[in-house]
Amino acid sequence: MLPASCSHRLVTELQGALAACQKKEEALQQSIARCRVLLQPWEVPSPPSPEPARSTETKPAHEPTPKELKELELLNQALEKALQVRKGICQVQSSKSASSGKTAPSLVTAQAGPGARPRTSNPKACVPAKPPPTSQRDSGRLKKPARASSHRGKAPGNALTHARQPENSMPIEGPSLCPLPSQGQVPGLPTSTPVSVLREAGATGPSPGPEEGKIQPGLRSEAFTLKEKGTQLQLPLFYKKIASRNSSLWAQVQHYQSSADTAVAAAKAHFMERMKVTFDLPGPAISLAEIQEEVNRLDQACHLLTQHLEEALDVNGEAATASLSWEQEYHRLVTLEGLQAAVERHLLRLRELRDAEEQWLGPRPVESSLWGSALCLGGKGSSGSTNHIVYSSVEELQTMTALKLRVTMLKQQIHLEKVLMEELLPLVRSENPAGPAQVALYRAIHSQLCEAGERFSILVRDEPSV
Amino acid sequence: MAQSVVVQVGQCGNQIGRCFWDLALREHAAINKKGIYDDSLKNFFRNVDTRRNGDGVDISKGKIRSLKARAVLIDMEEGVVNEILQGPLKDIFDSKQLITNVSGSGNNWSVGYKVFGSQYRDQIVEKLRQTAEHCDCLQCFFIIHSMGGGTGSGLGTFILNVLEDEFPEVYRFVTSVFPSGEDDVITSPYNSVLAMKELNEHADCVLPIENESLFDIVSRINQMVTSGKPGTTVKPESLITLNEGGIKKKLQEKPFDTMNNIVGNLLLNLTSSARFEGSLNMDLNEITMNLVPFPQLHYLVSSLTPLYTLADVNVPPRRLDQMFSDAFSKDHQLIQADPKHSLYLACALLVRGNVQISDLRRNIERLKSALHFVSWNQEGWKTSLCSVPPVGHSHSLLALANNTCIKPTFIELKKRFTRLYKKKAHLHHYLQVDGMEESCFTEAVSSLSSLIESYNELDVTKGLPIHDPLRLNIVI
Amino acid sequence: MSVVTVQLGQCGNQIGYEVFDTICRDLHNSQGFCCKRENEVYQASCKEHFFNEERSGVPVARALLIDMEPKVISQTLLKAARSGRWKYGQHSHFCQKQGSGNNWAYGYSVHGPKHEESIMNLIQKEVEKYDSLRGFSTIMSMAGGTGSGLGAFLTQNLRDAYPNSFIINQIIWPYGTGEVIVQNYNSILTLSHLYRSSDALLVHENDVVHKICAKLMNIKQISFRDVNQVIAHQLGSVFQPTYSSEGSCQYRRNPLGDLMASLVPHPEFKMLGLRNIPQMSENSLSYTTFAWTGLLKHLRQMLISNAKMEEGIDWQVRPPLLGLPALEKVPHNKESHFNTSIANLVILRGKDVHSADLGGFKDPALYTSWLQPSDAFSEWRTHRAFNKYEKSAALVSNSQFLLKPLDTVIGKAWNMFASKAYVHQYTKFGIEEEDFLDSFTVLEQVVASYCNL
Amino acid sequence: MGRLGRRPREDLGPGALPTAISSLSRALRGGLGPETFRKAKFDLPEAVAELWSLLFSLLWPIHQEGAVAPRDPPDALEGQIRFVKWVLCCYGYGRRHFYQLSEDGSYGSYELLLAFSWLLVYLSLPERFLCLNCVHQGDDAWICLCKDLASYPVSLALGGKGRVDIRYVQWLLGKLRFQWRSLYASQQEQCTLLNKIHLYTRGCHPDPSVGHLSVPELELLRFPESSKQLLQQLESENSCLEAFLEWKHMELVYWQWMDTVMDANPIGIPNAGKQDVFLPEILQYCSPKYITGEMDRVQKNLEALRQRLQETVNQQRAAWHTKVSRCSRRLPRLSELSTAMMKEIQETVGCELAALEQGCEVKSWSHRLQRLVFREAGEPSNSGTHQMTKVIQVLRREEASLEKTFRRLQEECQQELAILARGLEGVIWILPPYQRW
Repeated sequence: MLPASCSHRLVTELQGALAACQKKEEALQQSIARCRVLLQPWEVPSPPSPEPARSTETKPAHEPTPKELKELELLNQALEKALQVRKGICQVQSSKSASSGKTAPSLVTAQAGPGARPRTSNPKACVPAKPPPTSQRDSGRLKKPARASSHRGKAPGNALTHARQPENSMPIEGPSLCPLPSQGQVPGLPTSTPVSVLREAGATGPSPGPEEGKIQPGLRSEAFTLKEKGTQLQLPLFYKKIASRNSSLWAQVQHYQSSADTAVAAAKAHFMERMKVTFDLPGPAISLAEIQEEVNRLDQACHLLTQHLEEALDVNGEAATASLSWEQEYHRLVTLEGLQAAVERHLLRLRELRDAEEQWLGPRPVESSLWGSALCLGGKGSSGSTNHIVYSSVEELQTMTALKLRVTMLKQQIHLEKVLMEELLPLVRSENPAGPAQVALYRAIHSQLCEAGERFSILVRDEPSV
Repeated sequence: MAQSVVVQVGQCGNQIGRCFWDLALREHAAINKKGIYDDSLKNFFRNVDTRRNGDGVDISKGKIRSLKARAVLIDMEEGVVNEILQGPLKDIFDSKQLITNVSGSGNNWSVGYKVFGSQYRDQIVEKLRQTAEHCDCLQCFFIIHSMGGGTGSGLGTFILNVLEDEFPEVYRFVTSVFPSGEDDVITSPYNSVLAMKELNEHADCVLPIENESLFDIVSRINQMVTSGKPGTTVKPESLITLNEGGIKKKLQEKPFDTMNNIVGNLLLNLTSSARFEGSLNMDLNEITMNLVPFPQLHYLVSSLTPLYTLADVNVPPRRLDQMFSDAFSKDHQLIQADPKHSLYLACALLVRGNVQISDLRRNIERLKSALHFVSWNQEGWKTSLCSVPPVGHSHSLLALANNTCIKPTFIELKKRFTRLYKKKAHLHHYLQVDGMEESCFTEAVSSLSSLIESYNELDVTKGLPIHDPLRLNIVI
Repeated sequence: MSVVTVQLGQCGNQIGYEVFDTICRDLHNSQGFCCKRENEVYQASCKEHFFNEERSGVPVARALLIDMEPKVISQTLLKAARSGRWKYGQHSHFCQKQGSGNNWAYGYSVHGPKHEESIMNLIQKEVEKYDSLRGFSTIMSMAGGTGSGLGAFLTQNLRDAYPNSFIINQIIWPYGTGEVIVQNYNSILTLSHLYRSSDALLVHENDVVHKICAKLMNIKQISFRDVNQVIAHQLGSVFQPTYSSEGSCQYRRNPLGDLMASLVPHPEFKMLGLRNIPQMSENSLSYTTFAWTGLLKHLRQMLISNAKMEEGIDWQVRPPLLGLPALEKVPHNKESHFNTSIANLVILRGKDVHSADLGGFKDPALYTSWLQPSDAFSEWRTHRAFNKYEKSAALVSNSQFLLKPLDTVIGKAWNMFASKAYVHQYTKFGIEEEDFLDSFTVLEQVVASYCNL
Repeated sequence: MGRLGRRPREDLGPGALPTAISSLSRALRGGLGPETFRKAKFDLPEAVAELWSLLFSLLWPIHQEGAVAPRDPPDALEGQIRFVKWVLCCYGYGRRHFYQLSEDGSYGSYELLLAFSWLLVYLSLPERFLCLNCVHQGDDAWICLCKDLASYPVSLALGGKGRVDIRYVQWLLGKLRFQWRSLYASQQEQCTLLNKIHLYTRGCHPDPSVGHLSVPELELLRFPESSKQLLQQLESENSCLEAFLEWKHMELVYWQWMDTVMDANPIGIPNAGKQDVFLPEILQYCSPKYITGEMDRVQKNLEALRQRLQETVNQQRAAWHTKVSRCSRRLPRLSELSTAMMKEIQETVGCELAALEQGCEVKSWSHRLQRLVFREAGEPSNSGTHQMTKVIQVLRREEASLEKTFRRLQEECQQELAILARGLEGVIWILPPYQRW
């Protein structure tokens, strides 16, 4: 049996780590489940409820501003570009669908727009996606689109489906640039069926089954997979609009962050200063959180410096030192001196941190570690800009995630190793290795500390067993 | 699937070989009804398209065209080989597989080994090579010879050496016919002892056979057949009774063929589990692995049951159990030995036919109390279940025993050798052959002695209380 | 999600076939005793675990067949294809012409390195077919040469190549006598090597299963097929889908990982035994009804008295009273009937499964002193009945179940080793006496550790 | 793109403060009006409860971000107050008076206003809040590692005396190892699936720099009904962002006002003398023991490094001097040439070292949310994107260095235990055979 305090600390640490993994795993499982659902055949879903989204009801309606229209135009340009890209990617597919589309209109369906109706489909199967006039209030925001959508049956013609330009010419007014299914509907109220969001919208087919959750057997054949038809999907306009607004807002937020307003900064500094002076904030200059973070940073730095030192010394190998040019010699010297200076700086900083820490705590030792890990929130001023990270193959993505996990694991492992060392080594040091309990402890500790708990050593008596 | 090559040397070897090939063909004919060249056939036979030039091209799949035995026939006289070539088996051999001479070895081991050995070495290697090249995975050489004569004994063991040099990876199983007490060849003790040394050193596994035992078995079969108990008749189709012209009345007339058939059957059953499917396969390499605990102790006493099938099949389970009991009786061993009352080092049961693991286990449980096993191998059983029964039987059993009961044979051999050697009788016939020295004799006999000594050492442990050696002592 | 089954050697291939066949028959079994919808989800989950869907509609087993001689593999492939229900992948087998001859060393040191690349490529190709790889389940006997030697070699390679995968080895423990003479050598070499590279060894004892065939299944002439079918049934009862958690109707996504996390985290305790209840011939099945209370009472007694089957349970065995001072070291040869567990997993399938009370398995007295039942006991359930049993329970146990057989095998091998018998067969292929000694020490330690629970 | 709210500052009229406060409040999704702030300025108790719960609602999610097993937020005000105090304490907010506020929330609105404003600066509260509540439209990739497996202590009910056997520790560690593996497999699976989705929807995204759809976007299409939520969230985020921009625009007013607030100082007392009223109690949650240990370790390492550098620098200096004197004898004009060269070298080294100091360069952007974008090799990619290869490089380096650290620790233990092992008499110690895994 381990001593109580040791037991408590070790078990707490390990249980904590386990719970963290568990949580992460659950999150992953959820996200996997989501992906899997998407990769399964898309069956024709229920028609949308005629009720508009509540949230949008509360939004004040307003006319589209000229700026909005301009944004849309920009958006459309972007779409055009996207199309160019796509052209390259799925030439085969689009040409295939273009040729087959006419003869065998299969996948495409009812237009979800008000009263939109597939022109050649079986009327029984055709279910109007949404009663046209429901949402006067909601459509406020997009009045024009609403109007535009009254071009019945026009929707399938998509400005961007180059392969199948519809016979209808596009209305000139704004949003009709993207005559998507849900024109005339409020943002936040997607009513299009997956089938109808397929790009190849010119042809017709049976529309969604009438009841939620029930998929008519006859319509089963409509199921398609992303693999087959994924490239023909198209995001609804209202979404695109909101999203583009969102990204432009974020860009502005970014901008604010990068360009510091000096006046505000000064005012803030002034405030902090006054807090400190007037209100005599006696707390230490550095918070515990910061100390922890700084210590970690110093640890990291020490590591890097060591590495750099080794690289510097190892450039040509020790043996080749004699043959170094004077430039190389000098380079090395300057490097070493630089490193030296850096180390001094770090040591100084560490001293400061120690002082700060003492201020904080006094001599009182406290148990349990909350701060072991919770510290990313200390990283101030992070921003939510939607940067992109580009990968070019699934292997690359997998390697990255695997490495990431590995690094995290190693950190956790190192942390645990340190804790185990702190707690366990004193136990074997202190007592005489006599009793079997002690030997068992010794063996277990060896396995834990030297073999990462994966393997175990064996102790055999010098004489055979009787 | 792996292949085997039969090397039959000398008169005896070729006679047995002839029976073996005949039986092998019949067995496959009975099982392979479609005439397709399959993996099991491939084991002993090549399928050759003879319409092509000369040697023909091997066909690996499809219809059987023309089967060629994977065999090399060697004799320093022509008689038997010529007989074979003129007999019904002539199609499966061709001249490229033969090495013959007309002079014979004069019952002299050293003539076979030293004279013909060096004279024919290249030719032998060449023939073996050719045969081996037709195999995509050569696993085993079966050498069939006798110990008492000159060619089989001398050249046979010489070939054993050659095989070890040239094909170190390929197993060497030797079927050796040991001379009986009243052998008509006077020098047979010399030949046998000299050959024994070679077997000791170069064989992976030796299946000793004694003509006397075979003869006794044949006599019993005869008795059985002629006794004509009401309702009991030997089925004419059974393998033992079957040979080229095989019908039962010939039993008395041609005992040798029947005897050789038994040996042929031994080889067939030995390889059956490797050739045919079953729920517990046994490859040839498993035989040595399981039955040879120490390199030199590789002499396996074999028994074959049932030897004949009776027409009335009334009590199958009892007959099944009888088959197992018989396999351990003295009367069914192919060499004069009594395994039941000696010490077993290991034992293998190769079962064919509709026998299941539970039958096997029941019989092992039943029999094992009556048997003595060496202390460190109390459960020294190796088993196999081949689902294809031999022709004419519903099931069969080949028992292979590594048992100290072989020791008397060796002692007897040594005794007869010593009797001759003390008088230096006939020694000069040997010593005049190039490369033969007296030391050859002394070394051979001491090799035999040490073999006997090994068996002695094991024998003394028989019946002693078993003490388990001390185990490792783990601290915690 | 996906686990690759690797069937090794004659035994592994024969059992592997039965496992897939059993699973497939269970899939198509109309007597699921649950509603249609539930059955569909179960089937989907099962298919996802064990099969790749092929265009032809015939599911393809996620399995690789490996043997060093061709007979068994060609038979197995043929049998599966003939069943019409399922088949093996077209290129998912590897065989050679010549077996390992019951020689562990030959499988491990000759066949292993020689075919390493081909086999690992084959595995790689199979793995690439899946969206994710959870682990490997190898089926192998430890008596022979290919299953045991090549199996040990391959397991090590799998561990190196897929360090993040779970590896479970289904070990077929040979009959105490009568299969292979060198089986004890092969066994200790196999076990000790697997102890280094595998995560769990799920042991199936031939002797035990044979008895089940005789006593419970009422089979007169027991064939290997009968034995294998029982093993397959047991395996199916563990690895067929179960709900991921109490009250959930989602099926478990990572049964192998979950099983390991609940049973074998400690590196010295990796031996798992398997018991199931009820087990009977199909004829008697239709005349019998079961109650969960009865089944679980029996199963629990089977656990604590180390009974191999429902018949002949020793009801006298009781768990020790808690609170008694832990004995310093109970020698295993001492008559101590009570079987101490490290951890147990009970899997319940069938009707009214949620009413089944597993309280009896949560008694701290059942477990080693250093684990609480909350850590040591897990349960999996599903409404869907398995293999025509209206109700059935399986128990996977990391306990002293295997202590005795293991000790016996070590003892016999040690006896043989003391006389150096057969050792030359191994040194011929590079397995030296030290290797034997290493294996002995590892396993003696395992025995000691299991004794000292 | 047009920029909202970039109006000249003169707009800020007398009504500016309430507008500023209300936009701040909207940006923080809090329902607080300017009135509350005004009350707080005068330390009126009516504002207390509102402010506590505002602080709580802001700090709780930040705190939960790195936490395991989301704990239920305390319902009672008292619990919330304790929590807020604790968090502030950890951030180093040092005003004693704040901690002395009673936990029934009956007074202290002025204190709370100060604390709130302090957090605004210290934590960049609005920005952080926006990031935290960021709506995910893309398949997000965090390269940031800090939150990945951050563990929080789990409250334990250890049975009996609370002592455990070392084998239980081994058991738990083994379990953790298995969990890591499960995580690995799940991650790999997720990557495969994501990639499939990206591959199958190439060309569908309106933004050409993205190209393909993400999971949330696809869900929007697949489940129009349930995906309304996403749109609502986006809309609400948009209004938050708008409010934030508005706030940013008028922030100055707020700080100017705060100046007056501080002038007012209705409480009067600076800090009461009693230092330890609250702190120790709060600090139970922190682990200075761990930090101290860490500091010791880092110090040890740094000092060792300094020692080593000292020696090598001396050597190097000597070596260089000899070389220079030798060279200058042969090439008298060297010194002129070399001054320029030396300068160049100094600069290069300076850059190198600077780069080193920033070592975790990736980290600066790694904490941010990144949209995962698939682009086959060879396809052009926009600027402003980060390449996975670069991330992989950095991670590899980190992995290697961590592995080294880990091995070093293990060796340390090995040595110590080996010494102890010599004390075991009559026992042969057999180490596990070497294996790669």
